[in-house]
Amino acid sequence: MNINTRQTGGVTVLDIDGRIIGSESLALKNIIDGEIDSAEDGEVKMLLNMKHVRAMDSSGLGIVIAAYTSVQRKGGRIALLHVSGSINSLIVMSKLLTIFDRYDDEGEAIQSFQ
Amino acid sequence: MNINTRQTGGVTVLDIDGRIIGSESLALKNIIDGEIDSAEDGEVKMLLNMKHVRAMDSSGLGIVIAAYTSVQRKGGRIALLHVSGSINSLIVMSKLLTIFDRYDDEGEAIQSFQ
Amino acid sequence: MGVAVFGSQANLDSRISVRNLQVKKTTEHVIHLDLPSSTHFIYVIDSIISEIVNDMGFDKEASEQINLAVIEAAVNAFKHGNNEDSSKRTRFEFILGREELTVIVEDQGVGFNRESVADPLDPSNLLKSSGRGIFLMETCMDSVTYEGSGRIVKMVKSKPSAI
Amino acid sequence: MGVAVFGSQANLDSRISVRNLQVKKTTEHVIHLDLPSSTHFIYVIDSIISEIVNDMGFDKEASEQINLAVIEAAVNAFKHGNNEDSSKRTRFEFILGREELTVIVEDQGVGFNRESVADPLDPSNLLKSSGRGIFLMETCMDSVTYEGSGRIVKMVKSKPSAI
Ligand SMILES: Nc1ncnc2c1ncn2[C@@H]1O[C@H](COP(=O)(O)OP(=O)(O)O)[C@@H](O)[C@H]1O
Ligand SMILES: Nc1ncnc2c1ncn2[C@@H]1O[C@H](COP(=O)(O)OP(=O)(O)O)[C@@H](O)[C@H]1O
Repeated sequence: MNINTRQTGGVTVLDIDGRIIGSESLALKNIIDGEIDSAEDGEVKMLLNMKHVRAMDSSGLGIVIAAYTSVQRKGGRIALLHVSGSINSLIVMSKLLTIFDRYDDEGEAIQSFQ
Repeated sequence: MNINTRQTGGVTVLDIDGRIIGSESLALKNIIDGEIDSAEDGEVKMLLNMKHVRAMDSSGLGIVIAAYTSVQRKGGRIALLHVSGSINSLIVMSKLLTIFDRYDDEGEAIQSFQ
Repeated sequence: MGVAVFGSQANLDSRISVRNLQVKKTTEHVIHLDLPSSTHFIYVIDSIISEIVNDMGFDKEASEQINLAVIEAAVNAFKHGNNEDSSKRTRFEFILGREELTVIVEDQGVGFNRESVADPLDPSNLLKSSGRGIFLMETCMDSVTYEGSGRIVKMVKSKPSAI
Repeated sequence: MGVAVFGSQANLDSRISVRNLQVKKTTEHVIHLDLPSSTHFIYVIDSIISEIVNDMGFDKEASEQINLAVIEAAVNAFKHGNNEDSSKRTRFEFILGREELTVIVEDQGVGFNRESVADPLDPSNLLKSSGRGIFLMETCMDSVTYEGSGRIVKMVKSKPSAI
């Protein structure tokens, strides 16, 4: 898995490339935790770009959920961009459709944080 | 493996896509044999386009050699187009570099049959 | 679609019995794999199961479901069964039948009781970061059964053409 | 290139001994696979060995060489050892060492004598359509040895960094 981190309109965008599976997911967890820890209270604005995520398992989903709950606690917001077929199914099966804000357009997603 | 057969300037071009490996090679052998059998004596003109061949093993190479010797016997000519890294190595290791006519340009290859 | 080709119910029936005959004649192909118990080796499982479902002709959706279920079972065997102790082995058996794929995953742990695993869809568990693996396996496969006190899980998925 | 970084012979030596220590500490990871003996299943071998060499960090050229050698060994076991009888099994053992990859392929046949295999580079054999498999295995790997009267072939390739 490759993760590229960039700032757009005050939002931290993580472009994730590869599989969020097994031990590979740890890299994502570490980067998300680092971003949350270093942000001021109430200021976490994070967009996970899943466009190039080929597969995700329940531990990968667990990392996204843990990020969501940490951000809830600290104040701020996390959203998902370009959630594709099999990852969408995973979210649907897990009954988490209403939990995550999902976007298919990056501009719109960034706007939603303003 | 997918094989597309087309006629260009009187030459039968086989565009091979995939791996010429193990039992998959049989499809190539059948098509080559069919082409040779149905051609008039002295008239076999065949160009094997290897551009999209990802891998080849010794049985795949054996099929190409058998095609070469059948064509020699029947009269005509067989040439190779776009022989890439690992397949070139296979030909070099097997000391068959001087046996096969190889081209990197389709127009030039077709011309050579005229 | 097959019905149109065969035309009458009588013909359809004869097609079915021919197919059943073929099932009896064909040997199932079995592939064994065994690995050190480390989630590092999930890539081996991922690649072999992807190739097998492709070879068997499962469609994209079924392939993704099988892939997910097998990875979940492997991670459970590595983590919960064998405590990520890479000197312990995890065994995989892939049975490529004409009508269905069976995958058996066996670890060297002490097992567990499926009944005592909490329901991840219960509202109080919905935001937990773990506990969805078995539920996903059961959702993605046609059947999931445990043997050997929970050390062995057996999962079956039928080909759409066989349903 | 390593020499420039470490500067002096003394440092180079200490690096080597540290590395040897690490070798002793690290458990080799062993992956077992066993398959019905049909060249149809070459795709399984192809995919697993590709992923292993990628994981071990072999470069493109070495990866292609290992891939070719393992496929040749598999085809020989399936065809010559087990006569493509898919009820006979072919066993693969992949030993992922820190410094090298070892691949062992074992069939259930009667074996053969390596010495009696003709040289495919002999001018009289150059245009034969077969007989290059073992030669290619020996060219692509650092060592190829036969055991069990020829039923077992063991191939080793070192990582470039280890040479
Ligand atoms: N192979 C196994 N050996 C022992 N315990 C297991 C095994 N598989 C699952 N379990 C138990 O079942 C629980 C639920 O597993 P699962 O639904 O996959 O979620 P998770 O792995 O995220 O906890 C695990 O936490 C573990 O206690
Ligand atoms: N595993 C094996 N069991 C029995 N015979 C073998 C085995 N591997 C190789 N051989 C013998 O060695 C010969 C040369 O093998 P090889 O160099 O791979 O070329 P090819 O497979 O094209 O004949 C084979 O034809 C066969 O007689």
